Parts: sequence; structure tokens; C-alpha cells
Amino acid sequence: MQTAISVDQIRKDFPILKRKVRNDKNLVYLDNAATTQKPIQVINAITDFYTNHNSNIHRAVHALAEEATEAYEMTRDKIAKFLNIKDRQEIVFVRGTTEAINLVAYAWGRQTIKEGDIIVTTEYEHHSNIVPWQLLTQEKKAKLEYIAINDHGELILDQLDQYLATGKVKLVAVSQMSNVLGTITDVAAVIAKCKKAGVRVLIDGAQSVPHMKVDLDSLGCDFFAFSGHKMLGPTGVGVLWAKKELLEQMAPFHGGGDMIREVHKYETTWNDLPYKFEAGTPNIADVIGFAAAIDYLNNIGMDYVRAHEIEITKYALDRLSAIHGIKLYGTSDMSKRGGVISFNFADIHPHDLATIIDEDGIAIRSGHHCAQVLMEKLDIAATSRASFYIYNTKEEVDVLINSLSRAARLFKL
Amino acid sequence: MQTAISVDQIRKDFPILKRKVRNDKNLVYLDNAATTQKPIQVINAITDFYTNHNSNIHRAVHALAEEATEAYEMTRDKIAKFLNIKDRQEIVFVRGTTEAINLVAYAWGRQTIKEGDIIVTTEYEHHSNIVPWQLLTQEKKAKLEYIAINDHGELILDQLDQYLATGKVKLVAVSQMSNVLGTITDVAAVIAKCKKAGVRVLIDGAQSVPHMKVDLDSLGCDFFAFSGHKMLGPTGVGVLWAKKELLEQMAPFHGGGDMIREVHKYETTWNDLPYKFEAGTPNIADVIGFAAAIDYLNNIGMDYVRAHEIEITKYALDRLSAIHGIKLYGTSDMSKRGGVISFNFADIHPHDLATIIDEDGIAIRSGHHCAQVLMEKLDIAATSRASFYIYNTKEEVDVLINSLSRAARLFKL
Amino acid sequence: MSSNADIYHEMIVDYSRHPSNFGKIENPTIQYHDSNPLCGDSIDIYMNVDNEKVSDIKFSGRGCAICLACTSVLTEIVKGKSIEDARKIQKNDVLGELGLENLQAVRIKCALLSLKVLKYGLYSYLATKDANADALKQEASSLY
Amino acid sequence: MSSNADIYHEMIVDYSRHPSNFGKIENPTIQYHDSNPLCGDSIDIYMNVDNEKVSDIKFSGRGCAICLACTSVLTEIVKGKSIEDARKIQKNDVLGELGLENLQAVRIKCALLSLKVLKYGLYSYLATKDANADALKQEASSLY
Ligand SMILES: Cc1ncc(COP(=O)(O)O)c(C=O)c1O
Ligand SMILES: Cc1ncc(COP(=O)(O)O)c(C=O)c1O
Repeated sequence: MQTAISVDQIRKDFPILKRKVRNDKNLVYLDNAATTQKPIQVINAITDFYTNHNSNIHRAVHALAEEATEAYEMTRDKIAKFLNIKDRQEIVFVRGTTEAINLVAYAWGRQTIKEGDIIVTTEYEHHSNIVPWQLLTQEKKAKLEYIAINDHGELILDQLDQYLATGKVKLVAVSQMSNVLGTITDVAAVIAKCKKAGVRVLIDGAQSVPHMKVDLDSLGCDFFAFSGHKMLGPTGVGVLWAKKELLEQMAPFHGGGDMIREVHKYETTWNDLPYKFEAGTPNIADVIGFAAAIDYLNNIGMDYVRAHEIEITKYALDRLSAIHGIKLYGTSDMSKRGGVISFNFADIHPHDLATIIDEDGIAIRSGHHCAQVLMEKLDIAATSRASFYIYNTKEEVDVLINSLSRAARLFKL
Repeated sequence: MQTAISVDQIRKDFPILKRKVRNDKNLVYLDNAATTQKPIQVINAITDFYTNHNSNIHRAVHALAEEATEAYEMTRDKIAKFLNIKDRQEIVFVRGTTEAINLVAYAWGRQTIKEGDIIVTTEYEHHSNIVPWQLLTQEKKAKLEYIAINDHGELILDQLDQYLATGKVKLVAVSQMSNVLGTITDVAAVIAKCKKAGVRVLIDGAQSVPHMKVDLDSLGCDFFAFSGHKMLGPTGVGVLWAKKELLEQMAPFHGGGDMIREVHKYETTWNDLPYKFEAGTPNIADVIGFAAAIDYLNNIGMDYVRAHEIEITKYALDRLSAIHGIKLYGTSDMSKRGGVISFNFADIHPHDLATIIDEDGIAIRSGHHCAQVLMEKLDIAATSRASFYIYNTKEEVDVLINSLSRAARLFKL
Repeated sequence: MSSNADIYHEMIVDYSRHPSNFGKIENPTIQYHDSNPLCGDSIDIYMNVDNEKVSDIKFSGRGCAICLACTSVLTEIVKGKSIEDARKIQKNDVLGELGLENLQAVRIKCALLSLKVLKYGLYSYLATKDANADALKQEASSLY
Repeated sequence: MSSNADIYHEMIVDYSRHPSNFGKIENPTIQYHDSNPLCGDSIDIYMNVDNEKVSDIKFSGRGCAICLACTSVLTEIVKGKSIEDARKIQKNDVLGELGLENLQAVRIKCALLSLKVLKYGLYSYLATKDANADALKQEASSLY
């Protein structure tokens, strides 16, 4: 175990954490579920690419193209290892989770979903895992159903059984961790139920992959999506993983360069996987930068990441719950939740709260967090959300707590 | 006019040009049609973003989110000014030209193209402007037709008249500059013909925007696509421009965060333009880096860019045509061609040629250049392609010429 | 830039707890709804028009303190005004009342949502009667 | 890494101009086609099988010097071999003949296209007769 790792040491790798914001306040960055900060190693990898190796990839034989292609493909190998993916051809680079899920909706969904079919999602999904299925089910005259949540913010999996019992479900699309409640979905149970029923499962791993160990080989889902920018990587790169047999059966999504084998005027054949789904010049530099993020996480270890987040989230939950007027959402069982805390403070609207504490250098998010279905369910307009990562400290939680009392004074609570 | 600009000065801004490749050879980068190198200003803009301002955009009120959102949106304003676009809401950020064209094929094409309709493209298109239309016309039982090229590599526009006369054409999709022949399309004539016939026009500007002044307001096409990485910008960012009325009528493409107004369980309304088409976390850092590329081009001026390329291309054409066994493709009229030279050298396969001259530090591209329809038309498997940009010099052309004679010796020509 | 916290003076906080003209009008002459896609704030405005005057105005919905205070002030300004005068209201008429002229960009949307709804509402009323109604729509769509 | 230019020794250049076994076989026992999506090189291999021996082999298509030289050498190796021996051919059997063991990654596809076509071709022949044919397909698809 890497007992030598300390938060102080980690913080040194993140240049932005030295920044002062607003009135010379230390930045307290608690908006990690939206996007994480980047270590110098990732920034340097991008700079190094543009300074020394920049070229388009795959199709040229010159030195730069060779170097760029090799570095780009090495990221694929690193992702395969990181998530225990046995076949690198199953890894498709996309812009992020949203594009990954839309790719499945278009390239798999349009040829698979028929009138009367059912797609099941959940009440705590991000819009990225709802809207593509709305569009698809509307086009196909199919139905979209939701697994409801209980008072602890956990899925009521009995409802999944009921949907599956109709025999009409073709896909269950569920996130492995809610970006609002922090709930960790029991995806093993979901997948087991679906497998038994012969139903495909898509897992939205946008919030899980950055924060805990994920093993895709043992998980056994059919599609898996996540974003690089939420796990120390650059913006503009994400991954769709899918079982090879599915990728092979699927129609192509975007047409263009690199995804073809032979183009003739009136007919075209497709390239091997994964290139069939990587049309056009990809986001080369950021895919390469992403590898540095994975190296970084491997270096500190995902066990450390999870342990650190449990510690700090517990501390924050304790301190927040001691404040009169704070309402916390989600379970208090830390084995079932990640480092995301949604809350409301008396009758202060989350936007106002975020603006007030921003004055103290604190970056939290306020709003519906792209989860309006969940907001409707909770019968609220918005929450404030603090979300943690490897570089956050208990001292930062204390700054948040102090700032909340200033808000209370302004609003005369 | 900026008479003070010199290539030497420009070269100093591009750190990669100092690189040695292979056996300590100076890098001679002549693969600019594939992707250009990046000036230090662009690299620094990306570094600065991650070092000082990194945040997700649009949805948060904290200081970093405010800075990031402002910088991201400023790129849109700069693009509007650069291309004389009157309404910034018409600018949609995508990964590149390929995604832009596919977006049109899916979001406009699928609701517009009906059985028996015709889409017209050309024999010198990039696969990105062919394959999406093959997929669409196949799905809709519509037809794809090609405007042929003449012996000078120019479009035979009479054929467009014939297609338009059928009354069945719904879209003409043509590139403003061929990435293989360098031919500059007379897009004004194409658009005039199409307007008269009430037919929509999509222009693939991937090769034109980087190399010449483009004025979208006076051009008057309906859709326009280009890529940042071919004009000094980072990989992973490009633009779809379309007339507002079209964007408004179009169905959304990707579903997810940011593109919605209100999400309910079974129905959703869309956000204003351009956000309706920017689902999910965009490639924030690279959009911001792209602004630095546009600043750079504005600074030297597109007139200079074009003049420099004409000078160097002319020089290269002269020197190449003096070599026995060299076959050049495309027109020799420099007013109708950009800085791209495709050629073949006796019976040496382009791949072999590229490998041999790579030994001298020269990066050219060899192959079909994602234009297999054109290759079939020219009845060749491949060409070698040298393509120039603002930092290339006549001395570099000389290095190429010398290296070609080494290839000739190896192949005993 | 003014300090953000300065925004939350007593008037704003009071309005957020006791908004003016909060409620609904049954069968109003004009009704319009819009929401802020970035944060989910959502406002409905109802107006009765008599003799081309806004004889009554109410609003419902939910929003942050900035949004509720600005909507309160806006409805106070509009009430009793002629349609002609109501359509001329500018953003600083509202922001000025509350000392919010220098509001940060990302919060300006909260402040102006109701003005946007008002302008669209007036447009919907005038569209068929007034040759210049389109200008209102333009204004509304360019508010932020 | 060996110098790229060293690749273009006399044997390779000669093979590229005068490839071995170039041509077609009418009604062959086995025929298989594949192309390299990155460069457009394209190879068809034709084989006649008698008594489980490759009695004749030819190829057509187009490719660079590396591709044509490797395909020439491959067909020379295969001709007359039993199917059992032919399926065992490894990439270094071909590359070694031409001194291309250290070929750069991006050109290795040119060198191995024909081996890929051969393995797929043999697979298509054996698929229904041999329980272990799948291994050939695996090998072919993992060649690069
Ligand atoms: C004419 C043309 N169109 C489209 C493209 C595709 O651009 P991208 O790969 O950036 O999507 C290219 C470049 O590869 C091109 O040259
Ligand atoms: C659970 C979840 N799914 C999907 C997404 C969308 O990811 P992206 O915006 O990177 O496409 C997010 C993050 O915003 C998320 O938290």
C-alpha cells in the first residue's frame, strides 16, 4: 500500500490550487463532480505533444505521425489495463460520456429498438442518460421507464424486476454513481437481473471511474461510458467501451475519414474496431494527455482515492449536519456513497448561496446538476453541491462551514 | 499591409520546428493539409487555462466557472468576426469538420431527405463529405450523385445544372478546397446556381478557412464546416455554422446536459441556439486555445497567408516539374489552387517515397488522403502530397527536391 | 466588479421572502412562461389588459433571491402602465432599483429572466395587432 | 531502429517491379481479398489445393514495394506446402527473408497484409473441416 501519499504532496502537483480568487482568497475547489483540476503531469503531456510530436495519426509514415500514433494508441492500452478490459479494440474514444451514450442510442439503438419496446433508466440519472433515450423511444414509438428511488436516495430494484417481467425491456441504462446524491448503484445486482432476462445494460461511469476501482471484465455489462475531464484528464476526451460482438453488429455512427476500409462512389466498407467508430481527426493531444491522468491515478492508487474521499465526505457530512437549517440528501451509509454532498440551507436558494460563498473563494455548484427528473422527484428546484477529490482537505471543509454561517447572517437565519 | 512579417519571425513561434528527427535531421514539415503545427501562443493558452482557470462552464456561479465560460464564449465571438458571421448563435462547436457534417446529416438530413431525393457531392471530396451522405441516402432510399472533375482537376459545373434540373436535389455538399488537388472550388457559382433552384448548400471549409479569407455573410451558403487543428488550433475542436432558421428547425442531435431547457420524465424542451447542439461538457480548453490561433492568423493577416502559400507553391511546382518522372496533379493556375501538391514519382509507390524522404526529416503524406473516390477517378492507388503553411520556406522545398533524387537513386530511376 | 456579497442587501433578501405580486390570475389577457435552462429557474407572468393598460399583473414560479427580487420590482413597475410604456422598460430600470447594475455575467440571467418573459408576453399580445411587434421579440431574445 | 532507407535494398526494389506469382487463377479452390484501410493497398490471393497441398498460388492487387516484396516472398514460401505447414507460417518467416524484422510500426501493415489475407483464406477453406480453424482467424485478426 502507498502509505507515503499525502494530500500536501498531491496538492503540489496542481498549479491551480495556488490561485487566489475574488478578494485574494485561497481557491477552495469543491466542484469536482463537474470537472476536476489537472495535475502538472497532464498539462505537461499536452504541451510536450504540441512542442515535440504534433501530427495527425494513423495515415502517414513520417516520424511525427509515427510518434503521435504510438502515443495515441498507448492511451488505449492504459485504459484497457486501468479498467481490466481484455480487448483494446473495444475502447472507442469520444468527446465524453454524453457522446458515448448518444453513440449507443444512434448506432445500436436505432437498429435494435422497435415499437413497444421498453428502455429502463432511473430517477437519478444525469440528462445524458435520459434525453438520448427520450429521443430514441419517441422516434421508435417505444417506452421509457424509470426505476424510482427510496428516501435514502437508493434505487428500488424491485421495480426493475417488474419492468423485466414484461419481457419488453431491451436496455437498462443506469449510472454507477449519482452525480447529485452520490449514491453508488448496486450495478452488479442490476447486471445480474438483466443478464438473466437477456437484456442489455449500459453503465454511465462518469462519476464512478474517477473515484473507485472499476473492473469491466468482472462487471459484465454491455456498454460503459465515462469522461476524462472528471478524472484529472483534459476536456474533450471520453470513452465508450462495448462488447466486441455488439460493436461489430452495430451500424457506424459518424461517416468520414479513418472509419472506412474502402470507399467507392456508391458503397463503402468499414474499418476494423475501434476505428469504425472514430471518424475524422480525433482529439489527439487530449487523448495523449489523458494517459498522464491515468498514470497519475495508478500512481496514487484507486484505493487511496476512495479512502480519502470517504474520510473527507464523512467529515463534511458530520460538520454540515450540525448546522441548523441544513438539509442533506442521499444516504449516510458511506459504503454506498461517493464524495458528493447535495444540500439545501433553510430557504436560501442554492444560487444565492453559491454566489455568497464564492466570495470566500469556495467553488461549489448549485442548480439542478443536469438531473431535473431527480429534482422533480425531490420536489425541489435545486441543490447546492460540494464534491471532493484527491486534493481536498478537511481544512477546506472548515472554510465551507464558516462561509455558510456568513450566508446565514446575510439571510438572517 | 503587414510588410514587416517574415517567415523567420513566424518560425520562432513554432517550437516543434526546432526539432531534429530521424538521424538528427531538421524537421521539414510538409503535411499541413493533415494538421498544422501550433504556435507557442496556442500552447500557452491551453496551459494557462488548466493552470489558472479550469472549470466546467455555463452552469456554475463561482469565479473559475465565470472565467472559463467567458473565455469559451469569447472564442465564438472571435470566430464570428473572423468569418464575418452576423449572429454568434449560429456557431456550434464540434470536434471537427467530420462531426459538423455528420451533425447536418443526422439533424437536418434525416428530417428533410425523402425517398427519391438527390444529394449532390463531387468527385474530389474528402470521405467526410461523402460517407455521411452515403449513409443518409441509403437510409432514406435517396440518391447520391457526383459532380465530375475535368483534366485540370476542376469541377464540371454543367453537371450541377443537370442534376438541379431534375428538381429532386435537396442538398449540394462541396468542399471549398480539395485536400488532394488543391483546387479552389468556385463556391460562389455553386451557391448562385443552388439558390436559384432553391437548393441548400453545405460547404466543407476544412482546407479553405485556414488558407484564405472567407466571408460567410457574403458567401450565402446554408451550412459551413471546418476544423481548428488545420489552422494552428488544437485537435478536438471545429465548427458547424448554419443559418439560424435552419438550426431552429433542426431536430437536436446529441441529447444530454446543456442542450435542454426543461427535462421531464417523458418530455423535454430544447435550449436556445447554439447550445441546443452542444450537448455535454464541450472541449473547453481547446475551444479557448482555438481563440489564440485565430488571434495569430488575424495578426499576420489572411492576405499574407495566401500570398505566402502562392509563392511557395509556385516555387515547388516549378522545381518539381523539372524532375524527370514526376507527375503533378491539379491545375497550374495559382488563382484556382491552394498550397497543396499531389504528385507521383515514376513507379515508386507513394508509401515507399514517403518512407525514404522521411529519412531526411521530411514529413509528407502518402496514400489516398481520405479521397478514394478521387483516386478511383484518377485511376491511381495513391499520391504523395506536400502541403504548405505560413512557416514553410523555399529552402525546405529544396530539401524535398534533393531527397527525391536520393529516392530516384535507390529505385534506379 | 462590485463584491458579490454586497448584492444580498436587505431589500433583496426581503423580496425573496415576500415577493410582490406573487400569485396567479385566472384567465388573464396575457400569460407567458420561460425558464433558465442553466439553473432551472422558472417564471410565469400573467397580465390583464384593459384599454391598452396593464390593469393587473402577477407572477408565479420559482427562482433565486435575485430572480424573485427583480421580478417583484418589474411587476411593480409594470402595474398600471400602458402597453406602450411597458414595452419600453429596459434592463437597467429593473437592475437600478436594486443596485444590481454590475451583477456578474452568470447571475444576470437570473435578474433578467422575468424581463424576458414580460417582453415575450407583450409580443404574443401585440403580434397580430402591431407592425412593430417583432422588435419586442428581438429584444427579448437578445436580453442574454 | 534500423534506418528506413536501408529497407530499400535491391531485392525489395526488384520484387516491386517483378513480383513473384503475380496474376490470377481461374476458379481457384481458395480466394480471399483484403485491403489496408489506412493506405488503400489491396491484395487478392488465389490458391489451388490438391491433396491438402497448395499446388498453385497467385496474387493480384496493388501495393507499395514492401507489400509487393512480402507478398512475393510469402507466395514463394507457400507454394507446394501442405495446408498444415502453410497455416503455421509466422510473420518473421516473411520479414526475415527480406531483412525487415525491424520495420517501423506504420509500415508493418504493408508487410503483413498478404499474410493476413493468406490466413483468412486458409480459414475460409478450413472453417467447415477443421475444429481448430478458429485459431487461424484469431491469428489473422491479431496480425496488426
Ligand atoms: C477537405 C476536408 N474535409 C474534411 C476533413 C476532415 O476534417 P477532420 O478530420 O478535422 O474532421 C479534411 C481533413 O482531414 C479535409 O481536408
Ligand atoms: C453521472 C453523469 N453522467 C454523465 C455526465 C456527462 O458527462 P460529460 O458532460 O463529460 O459528457 C456527467 C457529468 O456531467 C455525470 O455526472
